Amino acid sequence: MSTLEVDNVSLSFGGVNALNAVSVTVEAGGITALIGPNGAGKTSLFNAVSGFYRPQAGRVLFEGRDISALRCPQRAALGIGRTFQNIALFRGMTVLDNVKLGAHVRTRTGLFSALWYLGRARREETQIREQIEREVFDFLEIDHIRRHPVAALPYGLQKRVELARALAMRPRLLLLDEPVAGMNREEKEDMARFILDVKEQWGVTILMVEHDMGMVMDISDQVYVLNFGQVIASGRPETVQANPEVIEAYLGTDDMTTLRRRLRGESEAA
Amino acid sequence: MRIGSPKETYAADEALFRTRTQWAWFGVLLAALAGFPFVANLYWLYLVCLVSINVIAVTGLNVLTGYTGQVSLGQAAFMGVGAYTVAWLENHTGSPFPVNLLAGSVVATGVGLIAGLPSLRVKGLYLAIATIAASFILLFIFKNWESVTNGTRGIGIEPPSAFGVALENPDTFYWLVVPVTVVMLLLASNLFRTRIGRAFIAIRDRDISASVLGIDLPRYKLMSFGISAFYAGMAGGLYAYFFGSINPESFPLLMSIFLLAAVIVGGMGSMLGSILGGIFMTLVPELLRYGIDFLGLFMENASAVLSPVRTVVFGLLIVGFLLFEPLGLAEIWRRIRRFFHLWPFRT
Amino acid sequence: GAQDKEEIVIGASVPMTGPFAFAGIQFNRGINDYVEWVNSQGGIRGRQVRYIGEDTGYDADQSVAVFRRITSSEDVTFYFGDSTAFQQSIEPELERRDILMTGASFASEINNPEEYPMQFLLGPDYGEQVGILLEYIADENPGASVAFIHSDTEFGRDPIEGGKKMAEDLGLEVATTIVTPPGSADVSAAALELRRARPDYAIMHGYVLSPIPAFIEQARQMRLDTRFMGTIYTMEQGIIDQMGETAEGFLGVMPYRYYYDENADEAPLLQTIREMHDEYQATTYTQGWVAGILMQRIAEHTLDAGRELNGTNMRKSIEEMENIDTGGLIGKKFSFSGNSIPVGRIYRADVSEGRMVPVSDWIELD
Amino acid sequence: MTADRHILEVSNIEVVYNHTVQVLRGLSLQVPEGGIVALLGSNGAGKSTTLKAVSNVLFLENGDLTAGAIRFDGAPVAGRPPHHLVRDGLCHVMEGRRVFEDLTVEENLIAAGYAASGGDDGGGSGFELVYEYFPRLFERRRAQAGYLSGGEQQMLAIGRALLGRPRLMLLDEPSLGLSPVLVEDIFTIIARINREQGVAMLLVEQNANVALALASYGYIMESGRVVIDGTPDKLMADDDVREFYLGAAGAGGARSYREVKHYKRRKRWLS
Amino acid sequence: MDWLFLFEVSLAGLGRGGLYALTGVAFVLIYKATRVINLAIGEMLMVGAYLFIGFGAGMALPLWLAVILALLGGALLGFVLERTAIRPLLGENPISVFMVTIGLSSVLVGLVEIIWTANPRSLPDLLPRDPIFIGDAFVAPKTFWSFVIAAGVIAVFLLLFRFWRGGVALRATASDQGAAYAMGINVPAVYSLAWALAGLLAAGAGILLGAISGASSSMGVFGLTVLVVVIVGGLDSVLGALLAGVLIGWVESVAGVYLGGEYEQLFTFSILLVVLLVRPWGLFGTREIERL
Ligand SMILES: Nc1ncnc2c1ncn2[C@@H]1O[C@H](COP(=O)(O)OP(=O)(O)OP(=O)(O)O)[C@@H](O)[C@H]1O
Ligand SMILES: Nc1ncnc2c1ncn2[C@@H]1O[C@H](COP(=O)(O)OP(=O)(O)OP(=O)(O)O)[C@@H](O)[C@H]1O
Ligand SMILES: [Mg+2]
Ligand SMILES: [Mg+2]
Repeated sequence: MSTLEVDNVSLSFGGVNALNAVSVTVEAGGITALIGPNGAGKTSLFNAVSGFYRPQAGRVLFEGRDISALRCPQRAALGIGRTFQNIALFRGMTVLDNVKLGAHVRTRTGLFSALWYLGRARREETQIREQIEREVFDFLEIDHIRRHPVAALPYGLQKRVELARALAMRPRLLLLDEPVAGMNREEKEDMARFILDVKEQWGVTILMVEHDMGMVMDISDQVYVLNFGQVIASGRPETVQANPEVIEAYLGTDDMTTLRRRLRGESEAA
Repeated sequence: MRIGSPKETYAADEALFRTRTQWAWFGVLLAALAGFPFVANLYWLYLVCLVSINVIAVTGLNVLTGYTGQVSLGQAAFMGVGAYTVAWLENHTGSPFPVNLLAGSVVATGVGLIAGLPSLRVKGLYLAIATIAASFILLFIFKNWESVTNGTRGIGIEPPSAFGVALENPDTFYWLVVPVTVVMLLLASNLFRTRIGRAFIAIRDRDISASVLGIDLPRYKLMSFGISAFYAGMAGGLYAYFFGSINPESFPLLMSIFLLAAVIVGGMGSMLGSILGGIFMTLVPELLRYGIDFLGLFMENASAVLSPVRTVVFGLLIVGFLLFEPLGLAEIWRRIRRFFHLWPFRT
Repeated sequence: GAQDKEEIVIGASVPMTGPFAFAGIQFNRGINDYVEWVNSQGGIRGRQVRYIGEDTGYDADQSVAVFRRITSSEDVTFYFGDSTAFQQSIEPELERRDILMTGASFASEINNPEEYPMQFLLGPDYGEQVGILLEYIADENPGASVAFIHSDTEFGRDPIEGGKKMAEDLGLEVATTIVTPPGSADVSAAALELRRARPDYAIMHGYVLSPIPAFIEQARQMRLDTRFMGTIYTMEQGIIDQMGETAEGFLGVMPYRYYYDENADEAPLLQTIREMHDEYQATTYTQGWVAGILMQRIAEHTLDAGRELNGTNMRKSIEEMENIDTGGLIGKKFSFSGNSIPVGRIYRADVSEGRMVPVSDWIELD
Repeated sequence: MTADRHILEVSNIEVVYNHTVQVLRGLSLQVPEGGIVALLGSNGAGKSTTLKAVSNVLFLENGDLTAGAIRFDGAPVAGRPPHHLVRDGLCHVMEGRRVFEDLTVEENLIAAGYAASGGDDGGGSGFELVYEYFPRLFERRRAQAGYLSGGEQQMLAIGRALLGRPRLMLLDEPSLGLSPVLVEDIFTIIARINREQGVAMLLVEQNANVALALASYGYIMESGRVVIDGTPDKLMADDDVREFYLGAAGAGGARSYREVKHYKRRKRWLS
Repeated sequence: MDWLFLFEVSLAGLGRGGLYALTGVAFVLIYKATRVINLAIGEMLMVGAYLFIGFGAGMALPLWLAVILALLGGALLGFVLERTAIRPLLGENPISVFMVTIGLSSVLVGLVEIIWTANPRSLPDLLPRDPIFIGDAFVAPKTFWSFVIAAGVIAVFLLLFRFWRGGVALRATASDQGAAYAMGINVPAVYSLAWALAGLLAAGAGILLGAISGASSSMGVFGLTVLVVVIVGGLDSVLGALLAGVLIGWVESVAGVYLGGEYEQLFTFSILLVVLLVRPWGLFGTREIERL
């Protein structure tokens, strides 16, 4: 069964049609990549899935259930976790608290218990702390920075903390918005490894927006291409990569030699 | 975080006081608070009581403004709600004071929840002004709902009594207000060890992403307003008992500004900040008075001539502290501690 | 004996900053000068007087703080309070400490010996002030119409209900009641309302200066011949200095003699004041003196009766005393009625002379 | 490109944030007149800090230049307020695009033109050039910049800088978050600007392949200092650069992201 | 219904609104350029009134000269406040800056009490006093003239922001200071200019307000209603300040006359709540951009 089904979703802002009858199916247990030119509507689609945007038309189904009417927190509670294109960590908190925040949807402590820090509050807090330490910090290798304020961390680590926070939700579907943007090759490789591990060890379904084609080709099982709010191609990475429309709208030459020549100004015409 | 104090368990690492030293300091503080009435005169006890009441109100406001990021200028009016409730109960039902105080806080909470509704739509300064609106409406009610509030004339309240002792002077009232304050502070500190407190901070830092991560914004924003108003109600109830009479002008907008100033000067999003801010804003005017007394030794009629100077200095102190450390007294305190911690090594 | 040497301490919460500072500073000076004078006269029955006044910024919390501070380090006999709110809330404390208080407030609420046994007022309460004005009106122009203009504060609202009732009893017509919010910037709209009502008299209460000039000026421009009247704190000489022409004919009630009173020979203390200062002194300054001299009279009566000097005994004195003489500062000898001194006189602003001139005799309400 | 004149000379600078965190530790580099120099380095190495030091905006983030000297066009930048530097031809396209979100695209350009001309309203003429380089901006000129897509914002940021008629442009990660085709476009335009206007560029970029293709010289920095520098050819031949920046496995082509998971490397940047 | 009376009351309301609008524009100017919520605006206004008293009555200068000097004094005050207290906080938490302006207001009140004492004062007569009639309707002359002046000044500012490119630079600075610096905008100059202009406007409003209702050290509370005005109009909109100022002035007057003065503020704040619920960013304010 597919984990996520976006069914004919349309979304517009004033005059801008960010999404135009988009349908995307994300198969359980795989990595689906969503690519497309800037402004094609990828982030908007994520927002429509996580409930931040309300599409004007269409449905969103999660594990077979229509969640179109649910609000963001309810969708999160169902197990839709995500990271953000522009890092959205809580800058006033430490790494640990940021990650604990991810576990919010899994806990139930009420106000009264929290004020006295007795009963459920104490139990749950200790429990999620242990889980986070064991499952998330060790895994993502960020245990040494748990007490750092996130604002002071280098960009790459911040991205990793974001991933950690999403994992602390124990999501069933993970939406990753440009997880390796702004990283150098080495860091990208680390991130790729984490993503693959998350998929395999945690059995999480992943939908990912990414502009690094090398990474998309290497790790995704399925690719959707958006352009001007419409799906223009989908399928196995290799098929999509060969699609002329995709090359035209998105990929470009993707050939270092040609590019190099162009940059050096030897072939103006291109 | 202290260097070189390995934790045994994660539970221990989650504790409110993580090290033995911290526990020791807490003990010393409690002992000092318990011993204070035996050494201080009524004036100082009076000030401590006043500081305590303010600290409760400031703590509540800090939960809302400092931790949840919802700027409110309605705290004094919520105090008024608590105070009027206590006064009414005291004069009409004669119920015992703990019941009245709780009832006052609960009623204030209810009003706070309603006043918090605009926060679901508006943010930042817009919200602050909306809370001013709420506070004006409350003041209007205090002034004009004669049958309950006795209008502008105000109401008198008999002092509470416990175990047959009337808590009418600061030396006795101290034993009511200080423990209540300590408990209220502990409760608030606890809150920020749990998911609810984290949700508040997340809302402050970036509410929309918090929402996507599963935090129900309306629920937590209102909860924060409610808690803050609860604290205000408690402070207001104690205020009513402490001063023995209230009228609509006891809770002016200026007082809300004063409380907000205490939060900011103390340090937003810091319990220590609430305490330091409450102390600072309450005591500085008093200390300035001493300063003028002192100058009075050298100049005739100092108090008349220098009183406006006091206003200037008070303003300058707020400006100066914030220029020097925009994060407030709590941050200055942290810096001092860090300095002694690392001393004599310079980083 | 030893008792003779004991000082008498007067404490005071005075608003030397904030919206009421214009008066507070003068109270403070007045009491100070009074104390200097009384000590130079040998004190009260041989006991020296000491005065400690501190600024409150006209904030009731601060007033209480000052009260606590002064009373915790000094053995205070008298206290001077700065506002109704403070004077109300401190009453139980006064009873506990047996301190007698007077102050800046003329609230009707406090004019109630049952509820406020430890306080007395330095003149007629606001209701009585309005009463004096209404009596004057009824006398001068029976059946005239009156408008009440007051600020929406505790201070402003105080005498209005009672005033309306009294006006009816006196056969006066209440033309309208206009409320202005505190600190209101522009009262043009309210002035239009006044024009619509066209009253013969308008009693303005709860203001210091603004918005009185604006009302009068616009009434002139609208060709109304309403006569404007004020109560104690608006009757300061400043109203002539600040308003100029516009002040002409402004009427109001004042329980004390002005600095330039014509009959100073009837008022030895006024002469003392004039000797101390050769420039004009505000009525709020005189009020400070009145506070001092009344405390003195009460203390003397109490000591003369052989009682200890405490609040309870002084309360008794207040009830017993008759023909109290304030050295002429209040123009008439009187006894307390309840907690207040129901004596006042109507003055009119005379701009050409630059001063307030009396238009009535000293009126005592009964 | 071996121009003997350097438009930018950075020598041995050290930068400290908040009086406590030292970020640059004696960094030196030069940009020749009209040349393109790439500055590479891992996250947190201090690349952006270097650019901020050059354009004198460190103070905004409580940073201080504690040692070393920076000379732009022969004269030290120390003590020159940023707007003077801009008028003298130094433009900084900051990390994260930093468009004026509340303003429309055109207003962004107006503001930039106004600023660059020092307030005497020279703008207008420069707009055509910007719109010529970035036709997409012309289409969206009435849109609020805050709602532009990432790529459009990046174009706007570069376009804004162009209005200053710069002689040296500091570009901080211009390709961040751009689609492959746009990366090519942007870099092609950067190359064009460089060629047609003779603007020198100091380019901070994570996409090492493209950066080295464009640049005539490259610096690689780690924790606040330069570790290797040289011509692109020299750098691309370096094993570490190939391993950590180009993702090349051994001598052959690019390594697959799938393979890396099987071997865990030493994390140099975690202590 | 007495239509003439309503008309007169409405005119009075507009007059009052003019002053709200003028002070509101001063506030908006600062916000537009620096994103500072200046709670000391009421006290800056007060200082303007007192400076005028100082020059006009104290030093007995000709009134036109006193006005000019008071305006310049207001500008200088704005300039100095920005330099000493606001600029060092650039980039800090806006709430801290907001608090600093509250501290400043306390300083200004104290200074005024030290220099001019706490006695309420009237201002030297500045505005014409001949009654004005519009048709049959009476308008208080001071109110009328102050409205005319306020409207004129605001019109100038509206035009300025419409046609002057520097206005865009001002908004750019507010939007992202760091980027503005890097763009070559002289940020400190923009800040100084905005505060000095605002100081000047506030001083002007203070002189007008003082002419109508006298000066006292507590006249700064006027700033509170102005706050409501700018929120209703939108914090960064000059036009919004104008319309909201007039609207609030009108509502206050009508409510005050027909229901009683105690209802004035109740109505203002109720309008405020309604506007905030319908348009959380005010009638003409810019909506904050929120994206994920
Ligand atoms: N809240 C909004 N209001 C108005 N327009 C919006 C809003 N959010 C997105 N848009 C517009 O919708 C379009 C799609 O934006 P979106 O952020 O989804 O693009 P994207 O595919 O994620 O691009 P990128 O790769 O640059 O991140 C853009 O043209 C953008 O300007
Ligand atoms: N304002 C600041 N205060 C304190 N530390 C800072 C500040 N800005 C940057 N740093 C620290 O300085 C170091 C270098 O930052 P810088 O932004 O220059 O790195 P960078 O090389 O540009 O990295 P990236 O690839 O993430 O952009 C980082 O460790 C960062 O945490
Ligand atoms: Mg996107
Ligand atoms: Mg960087």
